[in-house]
Amino acid sequence: MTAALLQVDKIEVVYKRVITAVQGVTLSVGERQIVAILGTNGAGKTTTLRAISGFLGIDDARISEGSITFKSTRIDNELPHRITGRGIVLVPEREKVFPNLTVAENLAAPVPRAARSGQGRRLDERAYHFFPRLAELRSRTAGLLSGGERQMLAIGAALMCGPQLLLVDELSLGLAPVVIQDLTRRLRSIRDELGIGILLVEQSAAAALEIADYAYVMENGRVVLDGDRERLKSHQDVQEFYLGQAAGERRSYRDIKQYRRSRRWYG
Amino acid sequence: MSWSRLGRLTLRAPSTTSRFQLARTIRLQLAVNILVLGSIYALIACGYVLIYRVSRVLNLAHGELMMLGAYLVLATASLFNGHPGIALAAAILLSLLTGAIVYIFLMRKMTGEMVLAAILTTVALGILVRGIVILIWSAQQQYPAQALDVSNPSLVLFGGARISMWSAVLVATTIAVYGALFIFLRFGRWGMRMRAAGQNPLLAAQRGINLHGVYALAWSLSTLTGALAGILMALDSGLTSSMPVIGLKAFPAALVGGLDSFAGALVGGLIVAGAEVLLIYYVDPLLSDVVPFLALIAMLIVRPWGVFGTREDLDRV
Amino acid sequence: MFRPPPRASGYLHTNYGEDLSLFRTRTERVSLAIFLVIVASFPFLASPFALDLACQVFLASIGALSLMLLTGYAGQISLGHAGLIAAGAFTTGILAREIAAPFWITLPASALTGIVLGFVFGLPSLRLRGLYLAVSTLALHFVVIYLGGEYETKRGFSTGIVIDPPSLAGFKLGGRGWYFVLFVAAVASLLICINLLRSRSGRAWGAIRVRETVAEALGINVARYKLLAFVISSSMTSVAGCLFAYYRGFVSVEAFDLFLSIQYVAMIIIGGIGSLLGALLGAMFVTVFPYLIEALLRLLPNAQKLAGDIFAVNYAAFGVVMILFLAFEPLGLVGIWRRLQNYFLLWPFRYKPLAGARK
Amino acid sequence: MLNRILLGGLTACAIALPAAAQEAYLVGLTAALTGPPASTYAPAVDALRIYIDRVNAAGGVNGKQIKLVIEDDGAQPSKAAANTKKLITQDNVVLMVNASLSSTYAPVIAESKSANVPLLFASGVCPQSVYPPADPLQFCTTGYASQFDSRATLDFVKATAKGPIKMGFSAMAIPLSRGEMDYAMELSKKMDIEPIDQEVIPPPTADYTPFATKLKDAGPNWVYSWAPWVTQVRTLEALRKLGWQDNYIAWGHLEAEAELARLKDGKFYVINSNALFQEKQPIHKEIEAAASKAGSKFPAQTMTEGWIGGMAIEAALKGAGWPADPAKLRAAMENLKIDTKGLRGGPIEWTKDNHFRTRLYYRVYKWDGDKIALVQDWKTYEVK
Repeated sequence: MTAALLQVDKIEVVYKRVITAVQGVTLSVGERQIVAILGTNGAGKTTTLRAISGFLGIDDARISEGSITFKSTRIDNELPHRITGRGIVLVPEREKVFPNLTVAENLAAPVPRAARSGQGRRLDERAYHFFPRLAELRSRTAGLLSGGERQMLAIGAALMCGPQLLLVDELSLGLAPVVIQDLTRRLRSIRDELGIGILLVEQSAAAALEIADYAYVMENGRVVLDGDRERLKSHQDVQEFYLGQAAGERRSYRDIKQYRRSRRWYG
Repeated sequence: MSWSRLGRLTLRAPSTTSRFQLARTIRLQLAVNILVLGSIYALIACGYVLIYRVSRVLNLAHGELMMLGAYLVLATASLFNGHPGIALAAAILLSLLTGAIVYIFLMRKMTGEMVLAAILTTVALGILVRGIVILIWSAQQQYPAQALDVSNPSLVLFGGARISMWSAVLVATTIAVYGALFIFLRFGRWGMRMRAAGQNPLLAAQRGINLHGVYALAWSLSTLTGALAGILMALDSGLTSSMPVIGLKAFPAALVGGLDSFAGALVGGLIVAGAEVLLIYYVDPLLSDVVPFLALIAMLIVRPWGVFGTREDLDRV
Repeated sequence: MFRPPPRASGYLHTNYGEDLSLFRTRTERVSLAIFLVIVASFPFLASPFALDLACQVFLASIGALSLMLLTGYAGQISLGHAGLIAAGAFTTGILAREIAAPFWITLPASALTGIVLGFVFGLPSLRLRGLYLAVSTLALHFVVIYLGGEYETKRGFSTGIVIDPPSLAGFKLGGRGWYFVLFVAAVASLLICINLLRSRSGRAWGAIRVRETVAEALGINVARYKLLAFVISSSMTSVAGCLFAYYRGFVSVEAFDLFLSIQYVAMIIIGGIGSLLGALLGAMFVTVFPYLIEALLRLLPNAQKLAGDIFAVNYAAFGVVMILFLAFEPLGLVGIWRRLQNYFLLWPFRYKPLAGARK
Repeated sequence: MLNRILLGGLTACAIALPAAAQEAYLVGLTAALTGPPASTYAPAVDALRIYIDRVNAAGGVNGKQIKLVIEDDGAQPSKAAANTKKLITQDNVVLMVNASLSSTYAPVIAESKSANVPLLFASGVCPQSVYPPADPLQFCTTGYASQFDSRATLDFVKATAKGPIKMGFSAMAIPLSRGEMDYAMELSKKMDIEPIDQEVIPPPTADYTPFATKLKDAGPNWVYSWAPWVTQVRTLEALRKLGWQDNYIAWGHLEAEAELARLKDGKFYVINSNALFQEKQPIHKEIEAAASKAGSKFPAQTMTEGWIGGMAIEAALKGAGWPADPAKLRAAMENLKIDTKGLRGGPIEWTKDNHFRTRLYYRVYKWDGDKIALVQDWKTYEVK
């Protein structure tokens, strides 16, 4: 295991002091490592990501137990803009760009961590380097961009903050498969060139497992399975429930209705 | 109606100036009046827009903060009595500080609250500021121009129209303020961050923008522009403790233009001022009190989000 | 919604009559009896000034209840309350002066004006919400005041219209008479509000306040209920205006300035948004507070010499108190009162009830 | 200045003064100490208070102290009514004094009439009901009176102006000022002065130039304004800024003396019923000394109205003897002669049915070179 960049152990998130959304989640992201969190809707993926990036306060939620340490400093329940200052940057699921600002302004707005060390100028080139398409759209207002371009701009703007750990929420939401392929490839090249850790939250396991070194599967707020890419790919349940390859030949609807395979996670 | 009035005037005009020339002077003078009143309303309105645009809070204490800026000139004038320049700069700096203090100690607590509570807090702040001003400077008519011993000569513009020096300075200041704001918001980094925070506070925080910093900046800029308006009006025509009501009259100008756009505030100011000046001249002076609000009602029915305001704001409010 | 006061468990009802009654438990009936005794004996014990203050509190509570109905329950922010009171007062003044109408004509007439103005004030609410609606009611307030001022100058009442107190078969209303008339009026408007909130329109308003789009989806005719809220609240307010005109004996445009609207909004906020008890507590607090501050400051030894300043301090103190309530006690006086009740209700058990449950 | 900041910090003062002597004349005063019109009423109340303190220091009236109970009504009629009811019923004052906006007159009159306590108007404009045939309970010492002032002003203009007079009028949009300007326009027609334009200016105006433009374009060679001081002086300044250099005449409120010195405008006439302080009469020095001793934050020049009010109260209480009840006080006030010691053109005399004064005295001042010059000495008008 490379030195843990981010270590989350047994955190529990409670909404409005009553509803427990996530319980006992433990995960870690190493330097230059891409980690994926897989899970269906409501599995607690986004809550975990919000817990890490500090954006729980807005909907009256709190980390009630456990701790999150980033490079050996505890950051749970800390102010969001201060967490970003440390180098953890979130690419949110929806509303990921400032619609009325142009692409150039979207890239100029973030507060780069590096700005404190004065290499603001170089960051601009970085975004355009990874996403040349953005350079052409420089003066267009972000609201008019296509889905893929918005995602690129969102990741570019996140890079502007000079992150050490990039949290990407639902990269593939509403995008065509070919666009997802292209984005995941760029993510890997970002990781290789900049040497930053990436925590990817995904519903389409296929895209995630393409580039993830390590992955966790979450259901109902708990981590039910984790392992490196090969282990998950070969795991029968992951294949059936997440990758959609049905075991053996096609079966008629009636058979499936009677007998529903129970998941043997804890094997 | 207006023709007969114009006709009656020209008949009695002194014979030396031709009829055509006098009518031109009147029209020029009306234009100058509209320009001066328009820039007063626009300068005040941009204070409302600055705060509303970023933090969706309508600052009903803007009139009182404007007045506080003018009274601060009295205080600084006695401190630096000799050089008015430093006294004015000190007063402007103080009001900048007041804006930040007001946000940090009062409005920051109210960010999560509902719209009505936030508006009422600003109203309570207005009452508090008015009480303190009357307490320290009494409700007497004061003259900052006399305190700074600067004169206010009347300048003759081309075509015989006249404008007082401080009104001219006020028009110039308004243009300068709007220019500076345009550049700051368009190109300045912090300006972009203010626009970003205004559109989507959550995403702005995720991009590392310290929202409290942006809101404090918006409040201090707003009290700065408010103080400028207050000081220049006080230098032009004296200062009483009933100046906040003028702040309230400038509010329709901000709303007619659209509460979250500066171009709107500028245009709104000119529209309301134009309507007021022309109505005073051609119809009935008494209407000038109600005109801003009639324009407001008309605009609210036709285009509630104002001339330049963004529509989606309406639903989110 | 209209929450009945908290009470211990174990009170079961067998028929609808019992279920609908307002005072079900014995303790509530006893406390009501005690309250009525106090109210009935107050005018005979209190000094005339306290009597006048009590009448002002009753007048203010009618206005506060109607504003609570509109803003607290139906969620329509209105800054034009003073305009509505002015409308009621001017209708009474004009009718009493022009055609010397007795009170049983002016009262329904001002209610009618309230209904018409409520409709006009309510129309913008169909298109606008929140802040923009508040501004449209503010604009209408200025228009009503402008019309009142015009009437006053055109008819030459430069120092206000003087009207003599209402008389029914020769019996003139004296100091104590007013106390009971206004008390009955306040109780009547309280009952109207309670029953409205327990009815279908009350529930519809609650839905509109929380989320209009969902209310629409549930089949509530949002436009109708919004206008209904405006109309009922405005007619109650202008009746309060009519009583105000009779009680004061005169009507002048300076009495209904913007500060009066702000005072009414302060009443429902300080009292506690969303509860009728809040409106009553708020009305009492905001009416008595200036005199309280004056009495307090008069204790300062050299009060007389600083006479001119005390009143500026009074003005500033009102601002400070409003800020304190808004910032530190968003639930207002009712929040404090509910906490007190909970404390005594659960007295032996130290444990605080689940915070989420009692919002 | 420090004293104000001290109070602003709301620190409690150290020792409590001994309570006033039990036996004292109780006089109630409701005044507009806050709110927009405070600048014209607060100095008068301060003067009244200083005068009464001075009388008390010198042994009071008939050996008894005068206790002045001041209530602020912020020019709000409803607050004025509540104050009056409190003063009459709780403090059971023998004399009510009103120093507030004319809009508070109706409720104060109603309350004091129901308790039939005499009511003195000390710095607000005198209501119609004090002119003959006067209301038995109402008295007035204020310098200015509607209709009489316009007659005196137009007489003066007629006397001094050479050639035809085209007169503009400027009023504030409050019923009182507009009513007076309408009366003045009617009166000027009878005196073959041509009234050409009347500007009615709403109080909260950001810029007076639009009104002044309209007034200037009407081409008057005289402008007469009878309104609160802020409207009068702002209209003049706006007219001067527009290059109109003709004569402007306005009523001399208590701010007049300081403003004449500030404006230094050769054609700005001020008609007044109070003598200005620059004449240095003995009474003026007396007022200045008292004001500085009391540490009042208002200049002594603004204290004439309040001082005359104090004189009237002292004279009335002296006439009523001890113990004084409202009825005895009213009887004493009905044929009272108050010597104004030079503050006014002559004494204020009240008779059974004239509670205003039998004779009115008007003076006109103007800035001349380096000092305020007296243009027309006391001119008397009978009040019928």
